[in-house]
Amino acid sequence: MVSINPSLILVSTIQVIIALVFSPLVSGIIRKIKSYFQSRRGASIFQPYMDLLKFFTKESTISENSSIISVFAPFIVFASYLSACVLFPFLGFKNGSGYDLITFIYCFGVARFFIALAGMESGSSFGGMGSSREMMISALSEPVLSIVLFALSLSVLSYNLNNMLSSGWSIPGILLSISMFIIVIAESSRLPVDNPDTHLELTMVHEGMILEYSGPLLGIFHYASMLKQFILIALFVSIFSPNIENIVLAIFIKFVLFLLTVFLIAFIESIVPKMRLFKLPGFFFATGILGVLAILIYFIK
Amino acid sequence: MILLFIVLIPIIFSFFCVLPKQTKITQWIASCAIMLASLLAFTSCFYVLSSGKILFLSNIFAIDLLSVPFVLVIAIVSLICSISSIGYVNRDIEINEMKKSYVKPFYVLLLLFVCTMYLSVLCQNLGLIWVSIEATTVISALLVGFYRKRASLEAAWKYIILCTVGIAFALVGLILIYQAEQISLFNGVETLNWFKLISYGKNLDPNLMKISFIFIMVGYGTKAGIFPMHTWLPDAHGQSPAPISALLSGVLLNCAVYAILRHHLLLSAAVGSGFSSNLLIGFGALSMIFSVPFILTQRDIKRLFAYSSVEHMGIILIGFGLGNFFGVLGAILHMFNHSLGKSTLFLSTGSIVKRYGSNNIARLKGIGQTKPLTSIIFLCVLLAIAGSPPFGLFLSEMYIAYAIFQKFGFFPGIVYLTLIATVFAAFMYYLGKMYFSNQRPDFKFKERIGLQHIFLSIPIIILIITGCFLTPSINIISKIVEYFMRGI
Amino acid sequence: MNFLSFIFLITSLWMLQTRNVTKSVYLLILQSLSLSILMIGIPMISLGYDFNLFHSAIAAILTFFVKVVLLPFIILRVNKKLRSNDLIPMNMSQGLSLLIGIFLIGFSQVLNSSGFFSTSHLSSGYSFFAISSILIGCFYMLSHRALLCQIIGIIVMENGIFLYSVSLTNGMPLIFEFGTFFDLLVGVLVMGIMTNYIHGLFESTDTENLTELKG
Amino acid sequence: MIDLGFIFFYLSVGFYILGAIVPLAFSKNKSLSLKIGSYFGLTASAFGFISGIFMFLLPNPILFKLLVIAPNIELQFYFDKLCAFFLLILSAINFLIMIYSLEYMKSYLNDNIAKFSFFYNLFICSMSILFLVSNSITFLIFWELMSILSYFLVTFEYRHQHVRKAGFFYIFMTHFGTVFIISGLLYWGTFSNGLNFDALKMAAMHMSMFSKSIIFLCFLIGFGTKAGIVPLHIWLPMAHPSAPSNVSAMMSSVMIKTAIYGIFRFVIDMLGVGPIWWGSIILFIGVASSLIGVLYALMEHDIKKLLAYHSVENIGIIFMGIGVGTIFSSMSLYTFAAIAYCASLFHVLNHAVFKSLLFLSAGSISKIIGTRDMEHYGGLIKNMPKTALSFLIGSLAISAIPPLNGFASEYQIYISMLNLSYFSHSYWKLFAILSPVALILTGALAAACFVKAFSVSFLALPRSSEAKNAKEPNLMIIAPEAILAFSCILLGLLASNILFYISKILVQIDSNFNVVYFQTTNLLFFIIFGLFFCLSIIFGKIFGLFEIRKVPTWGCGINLNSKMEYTAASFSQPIRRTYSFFLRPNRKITLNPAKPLDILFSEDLKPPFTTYLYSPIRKFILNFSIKMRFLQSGYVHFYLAYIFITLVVLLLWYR
Repeated sequence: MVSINPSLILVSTIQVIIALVFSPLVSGIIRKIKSYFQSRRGASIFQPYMDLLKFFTKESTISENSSIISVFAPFIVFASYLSACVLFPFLGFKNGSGYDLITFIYCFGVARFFIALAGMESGSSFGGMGSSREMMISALSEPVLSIVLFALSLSVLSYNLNNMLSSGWSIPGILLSISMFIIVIAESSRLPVDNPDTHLELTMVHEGMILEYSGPLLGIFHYASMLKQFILIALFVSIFSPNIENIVLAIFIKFVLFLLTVFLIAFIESIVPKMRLFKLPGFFFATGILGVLAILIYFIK
Repeated sequence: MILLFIVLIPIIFSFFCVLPKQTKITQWIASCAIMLASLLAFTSCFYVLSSGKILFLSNIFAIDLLSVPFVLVIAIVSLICSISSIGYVNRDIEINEMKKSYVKPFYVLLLLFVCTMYLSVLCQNLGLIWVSIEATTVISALLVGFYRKRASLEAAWKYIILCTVGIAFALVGLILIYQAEQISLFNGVETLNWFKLISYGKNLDPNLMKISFIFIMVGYGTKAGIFPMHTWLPDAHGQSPAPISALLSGVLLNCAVYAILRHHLLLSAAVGSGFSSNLLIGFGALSMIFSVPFILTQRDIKRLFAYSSVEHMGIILIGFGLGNFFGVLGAILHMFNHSLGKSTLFLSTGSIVKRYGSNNIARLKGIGQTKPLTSIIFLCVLLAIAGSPPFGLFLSEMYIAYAIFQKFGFFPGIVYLTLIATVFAAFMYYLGKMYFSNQRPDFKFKERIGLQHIFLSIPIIILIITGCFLTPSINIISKIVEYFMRGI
Repeated sequence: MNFLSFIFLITSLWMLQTRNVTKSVYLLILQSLSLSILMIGIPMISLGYDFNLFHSAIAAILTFFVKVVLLPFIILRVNKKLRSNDLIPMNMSQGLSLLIGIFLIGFSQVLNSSGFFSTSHLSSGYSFFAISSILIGCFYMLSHRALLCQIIGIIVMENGIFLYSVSLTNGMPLIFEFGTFFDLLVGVLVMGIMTNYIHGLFESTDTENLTELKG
Repeated sequence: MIDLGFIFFYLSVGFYILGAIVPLAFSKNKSLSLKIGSYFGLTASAFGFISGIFMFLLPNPILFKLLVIAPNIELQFYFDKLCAFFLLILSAINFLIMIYSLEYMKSYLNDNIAKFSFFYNLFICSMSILFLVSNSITFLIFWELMSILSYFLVTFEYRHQHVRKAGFFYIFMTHFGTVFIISGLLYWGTFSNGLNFDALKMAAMHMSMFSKSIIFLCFLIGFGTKAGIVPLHIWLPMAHPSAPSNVSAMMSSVMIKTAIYGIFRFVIDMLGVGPIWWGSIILFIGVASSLIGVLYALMEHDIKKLLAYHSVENIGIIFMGIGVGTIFSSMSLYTFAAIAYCASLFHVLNHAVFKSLLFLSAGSISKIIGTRDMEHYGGLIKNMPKTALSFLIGSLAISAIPPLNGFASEYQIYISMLNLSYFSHSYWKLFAILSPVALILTGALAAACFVKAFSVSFLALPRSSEAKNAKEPNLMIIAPEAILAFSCILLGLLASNILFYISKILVQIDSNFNVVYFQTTNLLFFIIFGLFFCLSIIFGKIFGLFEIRKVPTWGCGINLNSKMEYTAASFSQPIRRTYSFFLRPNRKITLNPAKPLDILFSEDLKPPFTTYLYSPIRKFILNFSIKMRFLQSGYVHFYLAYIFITLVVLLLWYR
């Protein structure tokens, strides 16, 4: 059980607000950087806010084949990402006891379950395809993510995310950081695993599932995926940032690292083509092997 | 005197059987005779059990605690068989398998057969045991070939030839025992009397006794259906009329085992139990192992059960050979349970097979629909024989397994259990084929409840009791076991 | 006595190469006759003063009646009824069977004279003949395929066993002997009846036909 | 209180027996006999439940000697919290299933209902006694009875060939498992005086580790067969679908747990602490079973087979917990061991709840549609919303979605495994850290599987006319499902309290197994998630997000029909291809040159255990047996020679 203390609630609220406010901005920055690499001027970094606003002013439509699950799925997905936000102290608050690694991982599981159900609702092949591929990719990426996180937890002998902050700052941590970075890319539906920009049936995964949505419900989905991306990058940064006593300096370094990661994601997305779906298992396997290697280096000497 | 009457009554009544003209009366006379004999047998067993003494009649007959279970088995099984044979014979006459004039000889032979079997477990003289067991062969051979079809005659021929040759070897064994007796005991009045022999056990020449036991083992082993002398058994069991198969498998094999046991005890007295129990265990294990392949690939249902008899005889021999408390306990229980179960199984199979006109398992489809009542009995007994609770065979098999674990450790025990399980699996496979399958479309009728159903359900009840509620008879059984153990 | 036991052996050996039932039966009669004389003779020689004439004589007379008179009579009758005068089918050639018979005699000599047998009261002067007769009887059943031959083989075996019993123990208990003779008699009777039935159904007395039941 | 527990237990046994026998008397009137059987069963399980509660509340275990059946075989009952726990699960689940059967079995009125009641009630009865007896042979008697009675239940629809085959496989496998259990118990018995459990427990203290290990391996194989661990699981996906759904629910949710009971009773309670490799083997088997089970489940489109494979998976998860606990107790870290054991016991309970829920709803659906093939379902959520909701909750629970009970127990297993990796040394660390990873993978695949199962059967367009016209079943069927679904949620939220009670069981087994505090996050997650969910819903209500227009799905310009939907097979195709190195899919594309549009595509899996393990053994044994038949060649000469040769060989041997 978590001890309900006011400061914890305060920190959680702040975390949620930060995530809610800044996650579209991260998306915007990535797009901006990408357009820079594509030699375009691109939209403003605040364009995602505009997009969301646009979505929320429109009418909601969903497929006529769908049921109540389609209606609730966006909210569930959104709520579960927000829960993940609370369960993970990316601001570096060190007193909470409920910051649990496994629950954190399973928050994504909840969202994934319902988004896949929503994808199957429409009855068209696109949705089904999206769901099917999403579940396959999750079955690949989740173990790899867990290898990384468990390895880190092993290094600090605790599965409390609180204790795992900055735990990746070591030599095997570099290996872990690579695989973690790949997972961040994969989980936030980016190239080379998924392409967030196209609606081409051969490539789409995440977009396929929400193809039949429009208006506010679609907006929620988009918002949720930006939220997820934000959380994952924040997770990555806070784990692999150095442990510094000075809070101001620490937040500053984290901020810089955050921007760096965002830049890296955009950079990689600009130079990497979409990978074939059935190349992914090998890709993730290699990533997982990196994690296992890291564990070996850590503990078997 | 009572012992004499057990033997005499069937003989006397067999004369009465010839007299009446109607077959029905013959049948009832025979049944009454067997019932009377069984009653007498029960009372004598009861006397022996309650007093714990040995019931003698001059130098010839005796019942001691060892023969009690065998006598009981003969009494119960012969009773069931005689009563249910009425139905079989009538049906055989109906479908022209048996001529009406053959009924009288059938019952005369049946009575004589039962009589010789009683004789073989009641005699205290080893020579007379031999004589009566040989007599069972001669009489039952006629019964085995009673249908006078090609196959049944072939079976009967093999049966009589093989058993006579086998028994002849037992005779050699007896000669050697007599020789040993002659050499060591010069009071030479009593000859081949078991009780006398065992009391002078220590003086007997060990070498002679051992060789004699080899001959005895091969000789009576032939009769008991022990591998590799069992070859007559599937033929004879498969071809004889159902009541006769039941008697053969349920009782006759036990009589031979009884003879082996007497010699086993004698040998234990003379040279210690090691030699003979090794032989018993060895032959038991061989029978168990080599009956399994035949069970797995069997197509004829009666032969299947015959091979299962081989297997069970192996189990019983192993149990007796182990010689520790649980082994002997298990073997005695198993002998009793197996006789009841197997004879009922043969009887119920007989009536099913008659309906279908084929022994082939593949043809016996949907017996549950064709003969619902009989097939329930069949099902129960099949499960019992396969060794599943709540029937008695499960307990006795467990006891023997426990004894094996105690004596030989882990590996032989698990092999034993695996063999039993393989047979169980095979039985369930055949059960699935026969019971859980669709009825042939041309077979549409239901059967009414009859006398034979009631009689056939009695052994099932007894088996359930021996499987779940031996409580009242624990003392009796342990008395018998201790009696046997004292001999070893 | 040695001469008689020699006849005993020779007859059984001779039987191995006969392919005629009647001839075998006559040989059997000869063998049984020698047995019945041996049954008195052997105890008389070996027991000396303890010799119980009554006991031995009864056994010998029984042997004579059953084995010389009754059993051959039954077999011959059955044979007559079957009217099968043709040669007995055999599993091997006559010469080979005779050869194996001689080998068996040698084997029984080995058995009889080996240390194990001689130290354990298992042999006497005649046990060699007895053992070889048992073996030959058994082999006779293996080599000759006719039904009647199997009966004859059993009787030869029994003869051997009886000789063995006489040679070792100078005769078994009377009640036992009665029993065995009775059994043998009834047994052969039953076998004869069955031979009749089988011949009626199969129209042949070759055991080759009796191989339907297998597996 | 003691007496009450006993009295209720006897009452329940009595009612089960009545429920078995009385319907036979009314076998002519089928609906009456169904009612009688079910009501007796209902009453019996209610009594069983009450007696279970009484037993659970007892402070100390009680041994109650009833009678001596035969030498060394005593019918005696040992009441402790472990038995009570399993008895409670059995009775509660059976209570609900009996309500369900009252309605469900009406579709079997052409068959012999009285027979069903007979076998079913006796089956439950033998199981409930099984949990209490404390003598090896009596245990084996009831164990075998349970197997055989359930065999008759599995073959209830014996008119189908595949049912008979399944029944045979079931009885075959379970019997061979029993061989090992018997060997273990009897071999153990040779070290003690008597076969009672207390004697065995005493004997275990001074046995050598070697014989203990033999016994342990026996139990592992024996109980593993019943539980359905890989590679002994092959009977499970055959037998469960063949039985009527109430039976398969019972078998899957409770019967295979008797094996878990056996392991807890014999290995953990009585055999005591062993070397580390015991636990490692269990853990490894658990990992393998869960992964392989879930992979095969994903490939299935027969809904009951799918659920059966999930039983394999969940048994694997339970084994993981037991394995970790056993390793911990070998390392003398009893508190951690207790956490792991509690987790697996809790998972036993949870699996019983959600698996019976899933089987019951799958059963009612497949009865309505008339097939177990999911490819014929579709769109059922519109006509059967209640069934759909309960199935959804069941799927969420089995996929370990957080606030539900499946997550609660898996969470404990996760933290035990993580703790194990913290405490183990060198190479074991890698093994220990990879097992939670495997569990994560299992969870992801299970989620994929249930997304498939739920969406293919309940969402989108109906794929058959039966699915289109499906109607919600009546209350008798819905009510048990609803109760089970509700308890899925409740068990998840009350996880810490329930774990606390379960830890009492372990304290009773060994006072070292003392857990002060269980960390659970279900309630926390529920609060946070619920808060956000409610907030977002309120937000949505305020901004009018629920004013939704429904429009036709875009089908690339073609009118969408059910043939264009994603099927179960196509849903799992990417995963099938990903794991093709293990699953060995066999794809076949048949082109018809005459009709270019007539393309037949088929894909099936080569079952590796059957192909490479069981078939060769079977073939070998049968071939050997056929070769052996030459011994019985029919020639009387040969037979004579056998006798002769035996004699000669024996004489030579004697020399």
